[in-house]
Amino acid sequence: MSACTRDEWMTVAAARLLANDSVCFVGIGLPSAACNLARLTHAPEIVLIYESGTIGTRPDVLPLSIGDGELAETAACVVPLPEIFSFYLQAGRVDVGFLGAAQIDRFGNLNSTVIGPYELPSTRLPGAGGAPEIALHARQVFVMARATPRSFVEQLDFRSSAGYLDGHGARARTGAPGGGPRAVITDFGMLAPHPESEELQLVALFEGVTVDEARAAIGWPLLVADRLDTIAPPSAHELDTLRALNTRTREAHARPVHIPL
Amino acid sequence: MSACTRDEWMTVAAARLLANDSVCFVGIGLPSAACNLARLTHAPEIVLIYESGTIGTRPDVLPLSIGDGELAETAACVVPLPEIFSFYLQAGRVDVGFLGAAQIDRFGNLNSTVIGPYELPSTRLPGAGGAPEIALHARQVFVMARATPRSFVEQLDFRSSAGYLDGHGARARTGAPGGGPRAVITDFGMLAPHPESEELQLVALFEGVTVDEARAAIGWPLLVADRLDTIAPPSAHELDTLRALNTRTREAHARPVHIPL
Amino acid sequence: MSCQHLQLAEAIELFVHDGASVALEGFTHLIPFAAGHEIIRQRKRDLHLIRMTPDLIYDQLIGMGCARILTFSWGGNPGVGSLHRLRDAVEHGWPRPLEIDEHSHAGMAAAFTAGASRLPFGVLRGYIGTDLPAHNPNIRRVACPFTGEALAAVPALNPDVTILHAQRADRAGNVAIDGIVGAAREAALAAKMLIVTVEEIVDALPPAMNAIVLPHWTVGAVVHCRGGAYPSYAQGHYARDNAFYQRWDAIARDRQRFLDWMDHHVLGTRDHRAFLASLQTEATA
Amino acid sequence: MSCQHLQLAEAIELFVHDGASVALEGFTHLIPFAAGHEIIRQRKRDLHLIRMTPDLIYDQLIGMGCARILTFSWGGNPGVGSLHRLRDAVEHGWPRPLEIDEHSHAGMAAAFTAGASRLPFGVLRGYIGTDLPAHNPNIRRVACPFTGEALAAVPALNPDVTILHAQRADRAGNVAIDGIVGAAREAALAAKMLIVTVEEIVDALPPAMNAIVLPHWTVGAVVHCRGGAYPSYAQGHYARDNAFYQRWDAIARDRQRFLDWMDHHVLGTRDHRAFLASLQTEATA
Repeated sequence: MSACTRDEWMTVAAARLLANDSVCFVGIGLPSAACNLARLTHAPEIVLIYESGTIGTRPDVLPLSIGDGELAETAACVVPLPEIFSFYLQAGRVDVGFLGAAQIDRFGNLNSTVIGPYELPSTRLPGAGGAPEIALHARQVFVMARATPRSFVEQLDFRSSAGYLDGHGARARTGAPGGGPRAVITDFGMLAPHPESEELQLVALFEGVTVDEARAAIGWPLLVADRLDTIAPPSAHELDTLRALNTRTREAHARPVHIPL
Repeated sequence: MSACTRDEWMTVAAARLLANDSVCFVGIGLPSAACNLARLTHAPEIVLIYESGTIGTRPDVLPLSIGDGELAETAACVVPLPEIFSFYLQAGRVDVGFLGAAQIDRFGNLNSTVIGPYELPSTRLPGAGGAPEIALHARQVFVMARATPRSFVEQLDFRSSAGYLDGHGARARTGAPGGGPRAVITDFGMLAPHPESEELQLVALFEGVTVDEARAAIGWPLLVADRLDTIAPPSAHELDTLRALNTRTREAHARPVHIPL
Repeated sequence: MSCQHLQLAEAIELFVHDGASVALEGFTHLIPFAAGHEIIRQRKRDLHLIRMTPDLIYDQLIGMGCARILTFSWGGNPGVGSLHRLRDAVEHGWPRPLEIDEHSHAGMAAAFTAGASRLPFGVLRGYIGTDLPAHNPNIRRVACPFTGEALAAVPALNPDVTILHAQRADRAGNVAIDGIVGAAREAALAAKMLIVTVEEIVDALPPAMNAIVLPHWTVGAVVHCRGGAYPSYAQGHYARDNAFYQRWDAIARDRQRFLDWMDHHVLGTRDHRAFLASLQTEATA
Repeated sequence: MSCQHLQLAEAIELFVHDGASVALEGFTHLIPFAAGHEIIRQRKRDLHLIRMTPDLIYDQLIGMGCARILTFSWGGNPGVGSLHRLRDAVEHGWPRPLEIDEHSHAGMAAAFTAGASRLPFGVLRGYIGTDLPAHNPNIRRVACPFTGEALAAVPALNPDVTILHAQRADRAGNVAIDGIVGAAREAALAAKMLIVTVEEIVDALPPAMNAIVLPHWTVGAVVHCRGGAYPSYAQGHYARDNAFYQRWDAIARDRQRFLDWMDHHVLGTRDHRAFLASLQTEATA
């Protein structure tokens, strides 16, 4: 295996979490790469849903936007977006929802709305989009985020979507149907909620990464699980498949587009 | 013009009420014949919706059921039934709704549910189907019913759909969006609501029919409007078109169906 | 959930239990007659039958004593008249009393849509000025939290089992439906278990894009059953047998004639193919 | 309502008034850029802009000072990053303050669906555990009248004008859409006035059956406008210009560069054809 980037390792680590019979609600970026990598390796039958309304899509190249034509052309079907959110997500038909965020706290709550006060933010972020209800309804949520103390924070500026709220069963007491953030895949390894407190703790490290490196990247005092696993580097097959996918994607998106004059 | 039946005359009288730019919610039987006759004569652009989800349908022969394949094949589009009731009917997009009923009272309220008490009826009728909301939302409702004192009654056994309730603005006070039963086409002529009391009164008679014949057919003391119109018999063109439609329909439905063995 | 390919008898045996709520949907088009007959053959009891337009197949299920409750909005023989077995059950409790949960089409459509969305209730501007709410505790009011307007509310319908008939499925169990769908899609997605009988099973469905497809992972079982909607129809495969609907009026009018007919054509036949053959024989006799 | 065939400038002039609520929908696909540019050329003001995913065209409308309020659920440059003009309006009130009515996708989808159904509110199981309801009085609770469960409610969205781009219309004004639709159909049917720009006008639409069609009598005006979604895309006609979306990041980052660009390419061009030509010239320069 050649040396891989941390993004590649994160993508591979996330892909490995996906089962062949999973129904995944996919976001753009690393989650989309992870889901399609899973589909192209160990999970050929995985069902990918993008919120644009494309169900069971099998893109040959990664989409740049959530609504690329490639997603529609390779989908089992394309339905209006309100049906995606009511008949599929809210109906409890999604096994895995992928989310990212600008900020995440120790209970897996996410902020993608504002930095600073809501009414007069220092940074207005794009907003929650599909996240609040993905976080609510997916059987499990996987968060993918590169870790820095500015993004893994003690206190969110705004809670855009719910993780475990204040932990200790607070989420379940709201009646939230889904299981919440079961895994946070970062660029050093993985966090997962403690079974009782529901605080995110370190459960796995990329091979060769130290606990100290992980702690330095997290803005709260990071706890380490009783059992700490090691995440093996990408296999040659995983890495070849991912890189071929990324190469196809770059080539496809580099093709000049004809202005429709 | 050759002699016509009362059913034919009713159909023609109803068809004449329909404008070329109307959107009609059509029921099976006489309303379906009337709407398609209008389309084949003076209203070629009339939009016909059947509750099965067929929009802008232009059947060559009359459907026997509300969901005949002919309706789908000749439709501008076919949508799921919930959309017909929410995005079209409830949204106020229907100009004319056609209804029939087992019983109608002097305020145009309709019963298609039971004869006798609801819990132990002497006759269980098919039920309201689409009628309660057609009656509520269509800009105007046309009722087509052959009149007898058993069907045009002093007191309904059950109110399946609302006409003018107790009259004198009672319907409008409920917030019902549509205009209610603007015309009741019977086999002797037409009733319409009095502008203030909203009681159905005789407004037009088929040519040659007497007020006494009308009164005998109605189970309440029928009032006669200040202005009483005459409904001319079907023209040769109307009758030829209707009969050709009915002939095509009979022939089509008489074709033996192959059991799909 | 993963989709299984089963024989019809297996699917009914596995998934339709006595006392279950069962929706056989399809609006005039694609009514799953074969599946209904199999339910009768297996003598299921105490079913809560759900269907916007109880058709001949529900008349048969009711007349054979399979049903305890009926949720519906229009119970007639389309284009012909009454469903005599339904009437007999309501008017005379024969062969057993039938509880009624009666709605309008718009109300049932809202209830199925709420069910497919896993919301506890559906909202409509409906039932105003009608006597239905007074006789059905499942029709209530809800106030708009913005305008204060009172609207009608109905509880979501989530059948234990929904059964549809469709034109085709692929080997993975993706189901494609063409033509009139009624509330079939909503009833399918509202169900805890979905069984679909299909005219044909193909290697690959026709290009879909915006067509109506039930993804394989929403489908519990697919059953290959040619002619499974007859005497209803399957767009592109065979036409509705209107003459049968007319003949049914006389058959169902009389209890004994009904029982004899069911005995001969349904209980006396092994499967849907044999049922169709028995009608064929009768037609050519 | 009867559908008119108009030029784009006429349609905007006739139907988009200062202060109106306007939804330009299309989800990544079929975004009506040409119509948005025409609104900018006509210097409309105080608009209530509505859109699930404010895209570059809303960044431009906001940066040019056309908007007073924005109803939205995700305001970014898809696959690239921020909408800098939207940020500048929210963070610094430039060129004017922008009021925000912020939802989740599911909330806006429910609001458009309620609007299309002419219900006053939409219901969803949503927003639980988020700070959005605390900052938006348009997110309330409603209790299920059967189970007592508290659910989220949002007021219906009924834009004064919805503008879509689609592949084709026929001469009567029936509009056919292929591919990803997002909430375009619901936004269209929720509108008081619907304008659709199309790639082509044909004598007869392709066979529809269960395809997505907006019937002509739901359409107020049809405008023939080739390339009207560029730099978004029209499935079957042209691809999304991802490079333009990436270039936009640098253009929109700087107020003056943004103004210069708008001046040159939008205000300085007569119509969409001229806009496209100005980009073409730049590309080949």
